[in-house]
Amino acid sequence: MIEAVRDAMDVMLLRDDNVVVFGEDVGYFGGVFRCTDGLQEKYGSARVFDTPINESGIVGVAVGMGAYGLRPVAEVQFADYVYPAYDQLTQEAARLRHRSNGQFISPLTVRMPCGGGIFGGQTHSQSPEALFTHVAGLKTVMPSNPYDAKGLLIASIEDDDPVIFLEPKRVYNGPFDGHHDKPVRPWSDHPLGEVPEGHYRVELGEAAVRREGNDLTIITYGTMVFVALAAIEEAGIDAEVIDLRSLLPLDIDAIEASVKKTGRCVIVHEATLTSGFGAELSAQIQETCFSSLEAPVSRVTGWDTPYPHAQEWHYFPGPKRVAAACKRAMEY
Amino acid sequence: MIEAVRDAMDVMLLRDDNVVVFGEDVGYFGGVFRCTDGLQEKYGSARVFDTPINESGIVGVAVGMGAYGLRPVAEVQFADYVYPAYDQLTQEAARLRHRSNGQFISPLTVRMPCGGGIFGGQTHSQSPEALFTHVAGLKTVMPSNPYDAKGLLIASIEDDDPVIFLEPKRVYNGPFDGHHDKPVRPWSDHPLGEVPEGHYRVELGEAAVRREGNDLTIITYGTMVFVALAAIEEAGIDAEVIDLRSLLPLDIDAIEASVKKTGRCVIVHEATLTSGFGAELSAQIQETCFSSLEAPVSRVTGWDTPYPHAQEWHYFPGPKRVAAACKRAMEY
Amino acid sequence: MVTATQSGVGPGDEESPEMSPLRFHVPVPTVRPGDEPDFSHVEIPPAGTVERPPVDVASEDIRHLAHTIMRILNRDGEAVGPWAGTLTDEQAIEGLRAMVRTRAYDARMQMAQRQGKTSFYVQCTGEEAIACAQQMALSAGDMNFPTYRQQGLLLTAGYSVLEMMCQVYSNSGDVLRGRQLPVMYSVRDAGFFTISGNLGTQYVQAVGYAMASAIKGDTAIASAWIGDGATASNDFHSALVYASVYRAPVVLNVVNNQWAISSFQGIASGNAATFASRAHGYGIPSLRVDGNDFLAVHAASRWAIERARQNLGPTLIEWVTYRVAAHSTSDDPSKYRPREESDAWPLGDPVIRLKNHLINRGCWSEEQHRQMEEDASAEMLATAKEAETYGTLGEGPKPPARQMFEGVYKDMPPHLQRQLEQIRQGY
Amino acid sequence: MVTATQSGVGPGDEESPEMSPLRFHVPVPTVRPGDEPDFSHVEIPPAGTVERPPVDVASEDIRHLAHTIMRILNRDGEAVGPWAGTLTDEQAIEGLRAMVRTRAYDARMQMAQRQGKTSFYVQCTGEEAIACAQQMALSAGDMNFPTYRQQGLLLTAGYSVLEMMCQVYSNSGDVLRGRQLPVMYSVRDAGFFTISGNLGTQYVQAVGYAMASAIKGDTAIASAWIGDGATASNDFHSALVYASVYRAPVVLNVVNNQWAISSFQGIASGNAATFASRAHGYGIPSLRVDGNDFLAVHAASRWAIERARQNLGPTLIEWVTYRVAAHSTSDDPSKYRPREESDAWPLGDPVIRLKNHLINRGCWSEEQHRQMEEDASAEMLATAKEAETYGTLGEGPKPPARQMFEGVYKDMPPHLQRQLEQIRQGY
Ligand SMILES: Cc1ncc(C[n+]2csc(CCOP(=O)(O)OP(=O)(O)O)c2C)c(N)n1
Ligand SMILES: Cc1ncc(C[n+]2csc(CCOP(=O)(O)OP(=O)(O)O)c2C)c(N)n1
Ligand SMILES: [Mg+2]
Ligand SMILES: [Mg+2]
Repeated sequence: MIEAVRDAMDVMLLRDDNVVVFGEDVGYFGGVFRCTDGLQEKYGSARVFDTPINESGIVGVAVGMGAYGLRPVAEVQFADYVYPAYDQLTQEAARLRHRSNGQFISPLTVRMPCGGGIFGGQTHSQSPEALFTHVAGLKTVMPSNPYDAKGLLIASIEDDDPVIFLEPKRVYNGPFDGHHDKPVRPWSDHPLGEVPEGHYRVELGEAAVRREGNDLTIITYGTMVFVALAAIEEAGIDAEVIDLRSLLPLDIDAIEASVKKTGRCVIVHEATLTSGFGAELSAQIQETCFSSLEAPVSRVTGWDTPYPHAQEWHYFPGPKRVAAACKRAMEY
Repeated sequence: MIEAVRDAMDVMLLRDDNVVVFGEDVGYFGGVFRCTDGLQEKYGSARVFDTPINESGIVGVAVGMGAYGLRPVAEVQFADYVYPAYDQLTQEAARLRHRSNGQFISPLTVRMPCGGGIFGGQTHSQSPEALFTHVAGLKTVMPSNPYDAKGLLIASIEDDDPVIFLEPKRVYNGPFDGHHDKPVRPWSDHPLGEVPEGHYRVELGEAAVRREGNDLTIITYGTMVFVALAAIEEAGIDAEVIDLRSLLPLDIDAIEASVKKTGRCVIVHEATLTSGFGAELSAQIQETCFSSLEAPVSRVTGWDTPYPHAQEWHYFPGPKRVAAACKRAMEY
Repeated sequence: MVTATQSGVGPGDEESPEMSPLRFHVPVPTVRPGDEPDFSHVEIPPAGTVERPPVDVASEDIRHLAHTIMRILNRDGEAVGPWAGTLTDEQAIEGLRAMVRTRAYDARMQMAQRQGKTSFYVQCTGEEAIACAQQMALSAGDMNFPTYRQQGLLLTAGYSVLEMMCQVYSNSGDVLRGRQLPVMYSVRDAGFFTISGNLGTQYVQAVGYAMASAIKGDTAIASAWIGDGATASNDFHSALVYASVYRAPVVLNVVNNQWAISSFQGIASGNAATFASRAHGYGIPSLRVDGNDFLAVHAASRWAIERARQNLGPTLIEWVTYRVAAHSTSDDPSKYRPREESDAWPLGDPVIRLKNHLINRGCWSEEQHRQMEEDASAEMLATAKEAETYGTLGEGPKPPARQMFEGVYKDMPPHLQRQLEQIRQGY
Repeated sequence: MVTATQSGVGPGDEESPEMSPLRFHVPVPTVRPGDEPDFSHVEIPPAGTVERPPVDVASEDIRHLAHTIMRILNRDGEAVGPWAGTLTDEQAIEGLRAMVRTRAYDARMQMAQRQGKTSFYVQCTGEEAIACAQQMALSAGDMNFPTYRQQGLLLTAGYSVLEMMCQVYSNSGDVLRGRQLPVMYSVRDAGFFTISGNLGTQYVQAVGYAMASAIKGDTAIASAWIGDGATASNDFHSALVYASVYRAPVVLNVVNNQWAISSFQGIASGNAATFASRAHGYGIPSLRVDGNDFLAVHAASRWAIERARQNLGPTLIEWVTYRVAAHSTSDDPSKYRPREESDAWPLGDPVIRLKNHLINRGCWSEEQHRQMEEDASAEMLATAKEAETYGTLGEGPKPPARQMFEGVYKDMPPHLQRQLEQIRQGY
């Protein structure tokens, strides 16, 4: 997925002179996850460059650049470090178009690796998506695989509004299914690891059905897509698995269609439970599918605690927990 | 309610030498809403003082003070300006106890006026509660009236964990019911405006039933409590109105009891809809009361837009909108 | 549990002889309501005494300029010293007009707020020279990132007063569609960035804008604005870091008007150093300038702008001035400072000082000045009347509710379309 | 819509003759992998040449000290100049031991990480003098707010190596119950604040801690730690603002080890000024000191600590040093800097320099030194073995899952009790 992300930036840097890429260690070194490796060499340091360790400043200058007419693609080294930039993102980038009545816009893409599963402890593991979906003016995207990552990132860079682009780092190298004790399967083994050359878009706001099924709908995104798929396969449940891909705009139609079909729904995400994005999904599902629901919409998520280090796999909502929730929903 | 808030700080400054009060314009001037008026004169400038305009620093030094053993009560001038402090609140104050295994704690209270209805535009009107309820380690409180404001603020200051204390500024001067064109009713006219002298607590995590009823449950907090009461009175609906008072910890038992009784539920808050705290409430209610629900849990909230200036009363979820939602729930 | 072993040196080795109790220090202004105004702590060098370095001077060679005040207009209204001479008399008269119109605009809008025609207003009384003179030194295409107290930029740039007033009234003619608080103008074509209510945030955005211009190899520069109080904000630092690292073509203005609502400037500066000197730690050259001296503002602005255009990077300028009016219409300054303080302000009034200079030059008269003031008042009165035909916040036509859903995104996403539909249906 | 009227001066009046295209500037280090190491840009004055001002000196009178490097140990291992003499030979030997133990600890834990016994480790090779010497100058009750590269503080303070290792192993003996990333120690009793993974955040917390001590009229001071890269963070500024305004009794350490992961210090400083000089704009006195000179670190720390204790407020010290090892076990520095760069670092190795000094003093020998190193290695090996009996991240007993729910709040709220119950039931 790292190559796919890099490829998307490469394509856009080549196509559009106004695209610039920057962040901490992003320039000469190519990023601590190597997502920008080689781009500075190819496009020069006026297009791809290192920044000071100040995420607020990274987004602040990106807002100014976007207003000027550039299309900044900024990296925050870990999603856990986006909070200093929270003011610039939510009060500035998100508001610019509205408050200037379109005189100024913020066509930024802010990329950041998110999620746990790499023993990163509380400051290298967080999934802050719900803190962005509450903010009018932002779009929030999280791919689960290389194909989507490239297509969504291109669409995000081309989008004239600010996009929070969350990259679940646990699937950077392969479709992690939650079985942390098993060897990692590489993307080259997986159809979604096949990434077309050149320019293509995966549109924001369109979910993907990863598996059709009849008994139950699992709504998820990011790393949890593969965890969910593993869970139902192991438990032998005929679930429909929806990979949201973009959380805002949300493909509520796809969700509604599936839940109305199955009558049961389990939401899975890695972020903490309370006020997580699963809450919004649950609320909307029971608003739109009330009379079709045969069981309560349930949520399998990270616990309401900081992301622990030693207890990582107790925290992580693995296949067992997902399967158990599915069974509870089925047996309701 | 301003006097009640001030009174709580006064009581605590007197009782506990470790209580300190600070913020922008809080010292000599007594706060732009006058909530700290007279306190510096009474307790001296080592206990009550002005700070530079840097909310991140206000919370940052409060974290250090709390670790030392003080009990800081910090004011953020408007909730709209809390975002620069978001990192210090969510990654530092909220985590200190957990990551040090109790060696260091953050007994801070961070007060801030929130909500609209005063033509404050997008930067003097926001209700950011859901951005705090998603964060493990924080408590989030919002009183709707002077009695609770004083009791909850005392309980918050005495709490050994960090508390986000949101003061709905539209009810500072009276129980505003959403009829902005009518004259303001002062708190002196209202039983909840009667504030006992001295020390008393309203415990965090205990909701109050503001009105008992049978047809429907309205769950709300802050300014919207009075809007909801006005709405059902005008529409002649026999609703139970629950004032949450504290959002986290949440009094899910009170909610569950009421919704199981009425079978219908409308959630009302002023914050924007998507990923607002109403989402979490809706999710929990359908998780706990699924089989009792006779209609979908619905939400009446601010729209998913920045808080506008001229269109303030179109944005504000007034009594008409609340009544309409109640009727829809009743007729479902 | 594991128990501690002791094999280090340990703290406590240092038995400092000085272990007396610490004291907490909070800066206080020299005077408070009831006291005699006192500005004896503001050291004011005579006009014309500060050197004018070449624009390519190294930051370290002009550190002392951050600790003085550059002034051109002396007590007799003469323009003196090496910085003088950047404006012709005609230009100075135009500058005077810009200030006089700004003051008249403020007076009219302040009144309108008092009459209930809008919710909020902010005057810039006493600080007019700063925005007006700097705007004259900027070129088309440059972009200001102003605070709420730089209306002088727009009035000088020749932007429509009618449109400004419609914004203040949040009426049907408001180009910002009623979405923004009064005075939060946005005028791209006049080089005026959309104002945010959040202090400081735009300082670093200005740096980004300037970086973008440099990345593109264009010629536009940016001008960033911040108040003394807001220099404490984090964005001030990030702006200086990024401006310094990328040598961004930006002018970093600090308007030190002595007050931040009720807090005197010592609550931001610690009274320990000048705001101008903040720049030194970033290797950014800085000036400290008499902000009530129109000619000095123009000359210093031009110097900084020239540096930016010549790829010499950012310049920080502290404008020493005084906030004569209340912070805003929500504020009563007599609660925290002596009423007469503004009369005692030693740098005088920028309008009177420039007027006296022009009279001294023989190209202006009291009579002409009175006429200019009357014209400005008349213009503002007439324009306000016209603006009111589009409605006010209190009465008349308003921007429709739909406008709050427009422009949240470029294309309205489905959830906002649903909400717009709901509001239409009276949900 | 309203149309614009034109009655201002307008921008564009200034037809600057200099409208050539702007250029974007990005700082680059002098060398990259493959190049010859080159530190000719680091100006190093001879030892003993920088004056020692009285502790109550005014910030503005010692600005030049931010632009030099204070050093005590000369090339011959002699302690020279006015700063020398703060440590007895016995104390210096203890300091040497602290550094040697720190290096041995690092070697052992680095190895443990390579062996899969933990997930992550950070060495402080080459920077040992800074933490070890400053800890010796602090007193019991003082509080450090360290980064991940200040393990020397704990080793010097005599904290249990066993407990440190159990933390690194996240095992059943970990006092932090496996919750935190390795090296994120927290030891209140040793004056060591709980480390955050978020850079910069704790710099301002240290200021708050110091303010609290002053508010209470106590005697404890705080010592804040930050790296060159993290000075760019916003919290650096807020720390300096608050420290300056309230004259907090705090030592503000900036460890300039030339690198921030792959970014050379110019990406933080713009190569335009020293980190020490950042303090001047806040009126905070600052020093720039040879961080590889144990005696200089001790002397400068003592000076700053004395200032804090005497109510003279904060001091900022830039420690000039070099990060010899990789950033962390996740990093490969040969990708961004010449492999041999650390050998070329002109300030040498702090252990060797102090050793040579002591030998020169006649109170130490190569033989004794070898013995000290062997003892330290043996201690670390034995302690690591003992720690492993409590488990490692890879194997053996671990902190229970329950521990992640404990301590989120003082009392576990109902929703966490429910979740704890769920995890017990295998939800
Ligand atoms: C982030 C933030 N914090 C607080 C405020 C509230 N506030 C508005 S203006 C002001 C004072 C600003 O003072 P200064 O920067 O000196 O500018 P001046 O008003 O003097 O022009 C404050 C505290 C705000 N708008 N934004
Ligand atoms: C807010 C934040 N942003 C980014 C990071 C990722 N990060 C960890 S260490 C580091 C470099 C720090 O460099 P410096 O401050 O010089 O300290 P050093 O590692 O050299 O001791 C970075 C960018 C972080 N931990 N926190
Ligand atoms: Mg001011
Ligand atoms: Mg470093």
